[in-house]
Amino acid sequence: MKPKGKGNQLSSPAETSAAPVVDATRDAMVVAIRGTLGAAVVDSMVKPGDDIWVRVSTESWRNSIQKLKDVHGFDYFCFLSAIDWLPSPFGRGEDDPSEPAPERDSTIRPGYTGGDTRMQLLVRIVNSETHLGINVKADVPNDSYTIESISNVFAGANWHEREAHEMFGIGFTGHPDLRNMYLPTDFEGFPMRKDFPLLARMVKPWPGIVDVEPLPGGDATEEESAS
Amino acid sequence: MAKVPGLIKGLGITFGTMMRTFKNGSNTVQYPHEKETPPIRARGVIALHQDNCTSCMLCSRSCPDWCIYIEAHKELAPPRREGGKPRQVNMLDRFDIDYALCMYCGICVEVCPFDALFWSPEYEYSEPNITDLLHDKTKLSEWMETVPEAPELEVGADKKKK
Amino acid sequence: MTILNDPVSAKLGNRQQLSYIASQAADARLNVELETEGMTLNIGPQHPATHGTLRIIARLDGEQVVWAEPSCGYMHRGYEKLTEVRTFPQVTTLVNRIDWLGSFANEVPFILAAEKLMGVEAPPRAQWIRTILFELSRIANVSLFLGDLGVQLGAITPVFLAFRDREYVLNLIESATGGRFHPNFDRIGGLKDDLPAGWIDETKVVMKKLRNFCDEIETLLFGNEIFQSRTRGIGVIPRDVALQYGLSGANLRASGVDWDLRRDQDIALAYNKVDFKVWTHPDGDSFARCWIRLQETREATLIVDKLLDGIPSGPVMAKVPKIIKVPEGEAWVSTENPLGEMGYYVVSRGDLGPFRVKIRSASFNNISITPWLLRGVYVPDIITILASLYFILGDIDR
Amino acid sequence: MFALLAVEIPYWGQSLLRVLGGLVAVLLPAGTIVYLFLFKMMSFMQSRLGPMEAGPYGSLQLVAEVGKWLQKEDIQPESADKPIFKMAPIVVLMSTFLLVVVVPFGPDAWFTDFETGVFYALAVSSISVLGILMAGWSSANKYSLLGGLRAAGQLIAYELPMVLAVMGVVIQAGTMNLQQIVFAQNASSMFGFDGVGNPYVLTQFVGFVVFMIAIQAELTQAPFDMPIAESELVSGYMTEYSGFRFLIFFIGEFATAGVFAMIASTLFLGGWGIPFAWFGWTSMDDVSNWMNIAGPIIVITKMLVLTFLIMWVRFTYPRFREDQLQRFAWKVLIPVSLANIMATAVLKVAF
Repeated sequence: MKPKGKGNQLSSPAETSAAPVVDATRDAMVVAIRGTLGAAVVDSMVKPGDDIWVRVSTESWRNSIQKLKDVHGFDYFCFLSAIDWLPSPFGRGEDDPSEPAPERDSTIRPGYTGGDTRMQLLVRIVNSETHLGINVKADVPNDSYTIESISNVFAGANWHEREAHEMFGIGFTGHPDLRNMYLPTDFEGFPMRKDFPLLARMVKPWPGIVDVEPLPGGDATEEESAS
Repeated sequence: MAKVPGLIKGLGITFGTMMRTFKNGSNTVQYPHEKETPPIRARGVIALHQDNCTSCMLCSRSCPDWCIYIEAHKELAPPRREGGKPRQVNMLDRFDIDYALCMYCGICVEVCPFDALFWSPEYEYSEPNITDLLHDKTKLSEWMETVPEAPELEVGADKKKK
Repeated sequence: MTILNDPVSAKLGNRQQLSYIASQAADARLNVELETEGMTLNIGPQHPATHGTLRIIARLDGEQVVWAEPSCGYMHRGYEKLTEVRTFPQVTTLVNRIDWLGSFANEVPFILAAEKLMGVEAPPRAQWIRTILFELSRIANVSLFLGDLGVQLGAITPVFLAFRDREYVLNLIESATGGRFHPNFDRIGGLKDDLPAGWIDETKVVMKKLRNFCDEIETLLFGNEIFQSRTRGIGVIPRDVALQYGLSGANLRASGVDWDLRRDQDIALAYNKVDFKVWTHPDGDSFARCWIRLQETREATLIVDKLLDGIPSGPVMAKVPKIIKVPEGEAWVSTENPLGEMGYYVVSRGDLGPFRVKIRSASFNNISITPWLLRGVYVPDIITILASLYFILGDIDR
Repeated sequence: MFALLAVEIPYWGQSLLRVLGGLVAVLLPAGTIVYLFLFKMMSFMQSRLGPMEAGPYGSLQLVAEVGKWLQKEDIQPESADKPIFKMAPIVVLMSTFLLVVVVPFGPDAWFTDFETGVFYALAVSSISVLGILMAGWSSANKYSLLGGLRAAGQLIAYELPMVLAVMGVVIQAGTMNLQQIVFAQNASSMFGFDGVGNPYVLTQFVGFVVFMIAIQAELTQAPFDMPIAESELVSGYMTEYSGFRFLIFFIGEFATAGVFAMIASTLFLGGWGIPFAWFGWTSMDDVSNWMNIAGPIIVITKMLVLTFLIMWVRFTYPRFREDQLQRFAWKVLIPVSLANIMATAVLKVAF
């Protein structure tokens, strides 16, 4: 019942160096999924021996998941989450507070299977018979940050959507109960968005900013004392 | 009744354990009176070998918790060879590890390129006051005495590594 | 709930069917006007049965639960956010602390995901040692569960026996990795160090002790009629509900799903080098879940024994650059952790640190079934069910 | 009791001595049980040593604990029903003191010699239910309330099998006087063999087992500790108590265990007596005076044996669920003890 694919993650080192082989099972699955979902599939990608990524359109999100479950037997719900593709304006919080913040590239670059929006929803579902997993992505519109809930397809998605709601500020229409799960009820902001600063890295400067104090008026030749 | 055996067997287990404890002693250790020796690799406290430290800041920069604070300045030292130029050396002014923040991950010990940091299995340095957990370089150097030799490796290990 | 239509019940076994009917009855009770005024009982956040700080809000009618809802977040540490400000080697120290009883097992999937992105692979010896330590952390984790199970159900002795024998395993982990609870021993491309001399023989002795411990617990707890009457038929999870909620690990296998990620996926660990049995149980009740964990602990000791006999020699570290930059890409790796399927969805931007890490922890999914599962049970059964689902707060809240 | 002293003691003196004796009879067994079983036996069953620091082998640990509790603040919940809250532990402890009154410790060493001692003991033992219910209700805590209600249900359910189990003894001995029951056990013989007397544990074995199970439930010890149930109800009716009041509950728990074990040893193990045939005693008057000194020691030894059983079970078993407990009482224990009474009655008439 194992996925037949062979790839760079195999235990025999000889095969890792081989060029990417063709993954028949997964390719066939993608073709089948395209057949079922039709135009709903925006993009798809197969990493041989590794995984499948499918991006479906925002409107067909719930229906696609439902069809994947019903038609292709992806009946095991693994997780649901979101990705904020905006690069963090704060970096790793290692900037020197006494100097002006460095310029950072803030262009949004989506990952596998592309994407047009800042937020993307990601769900992983698995076929419990063949143990073949699939990552399904969907864009979350930039203006409303709202998408249809799949909690009536997979009951387990309920909590995951609540988590995504409070952490990313994504609304799920049709979700029975979008209360905060981790955060206090009156918490403001969405912590997992990239533009939400991580205070633990703001309250004190990075100890690594400090450098060895140079010799007063000394020459610039660097020489280590240890040999 | 079919009910009895499981219940009776359970009583046997507790009674057996009691008898074993009587005979062989307990599995616990009366801590302040007797102590267990931690394994050689145990990550108890970080010791600093000051002579090896070049204040390269690598440990401070790779610390995930930002708990190593280093300050240093450059100084001129007499040349190593006769007639050479005076060398510039980094003099360590401050080397603090805040054990209240430290997660004992050992990354600093690992990244240190000059073998200046070591793990010592010593563990008895709890303090009533949290600020006392900030160990400065003198205290960190004192731990050097407790650093053990690295253990022998298991059969089949690659011997090339030191 | 709409997820359960009546055809479901037809597929169930006898015992499951009874409990299914009970849950339906509880549903029906919700819909009629209750004659008596109920009581809302707050179990937690400070409560001995919540392994930390889980809070369960239960609406009671007498001692029967009408409606219950776990409320978590008392221990949310925001690891997904924290990983974004850390470099790849620094992340392992964090993820150690997710499931703090079986810490080593948390590192492995993350490191495997990073290795997958980098296209490196740990040398065989490192893979074997990883697998051994992985199983040891499973034993350390689940043996404590077996003891704790007793305490939850009112027997105080098992937990001390568990702590006694778990200590041997922790000593092993400590002497190999240096960290008792948080090993941080995995590196991208292999392991930090090789095993110390004499470790293999010591481990074999300890594994015998652990098997003995399993026998003891089996007699003391699982053979006890009171224990059986407390757990059998309590908290039945049918197969398809388990799948829908994404239960994993022993909870899933107790519902009759024969799925073990150790066996069922190609992964750079040495599981395919040994034969082992994946235990399943058809009942899906609390007893089945506990029983599976007991069997798995025993099986894990056997796996460790078999692996110890065949550790290949060689280096434990592949060639990786000193400063690790992970190429751009996305990877998902999950492993069969003590609590269930734990996976990391790592998005890298070619930087020193990950761009986004989604931590899929087993307990979060496992516990999300509780609102469905707790309806209609008695207050003591809440404890039984929670104990048998086996969660660790750090694993729920991350 | 005072014939032994061979001096005339005024009534107030006698009363004072009785009170002191009662205190000793309650607190000494309680302390012994806590140290011997709760501290040491439990620890040894769990491969550890238990308290070792206070006194030799931790023997003064209990003193230290009492000192700790006495120092603690007496916290009362704001919305508690204060008078009842304060009274509850005393009511619980009171039932223990009232119980010890009827236990005979020797031919003349008794506090009172009730004709209907058994009846009295069983009646008084249920007073503790009142105290527990009061504690559970007045604490203004949902866990306490649940615990108190569970306790009430449980103690009342187990009163019945206990009474029925004792009934067999009463029928066999033909008396309700505990002193007479002791005499009947030690002076009689079984099938002509008088080497061990006739302790009812042998002839009334079913009754003994039912009685032990019932007192296990009465004492709310595992597997019947649902009213306390640390892992479910935190500590049930005791949750809100701290300091001195908790101490009283604590003493009450173990003192009652001791007193119940004494009653059980009186009813089933021959109480203070050793088989009279060993010394050729045939009537109560023959019993020599030194039994007044040896008696209490014998009772306490027998009590320790029984508390060992109680505690052994406590440390081994998980707890029942409330409904299972009720089912067990009504469907198993009561029918069994009724059958036992029937058999006893038939045999009594037959022989």
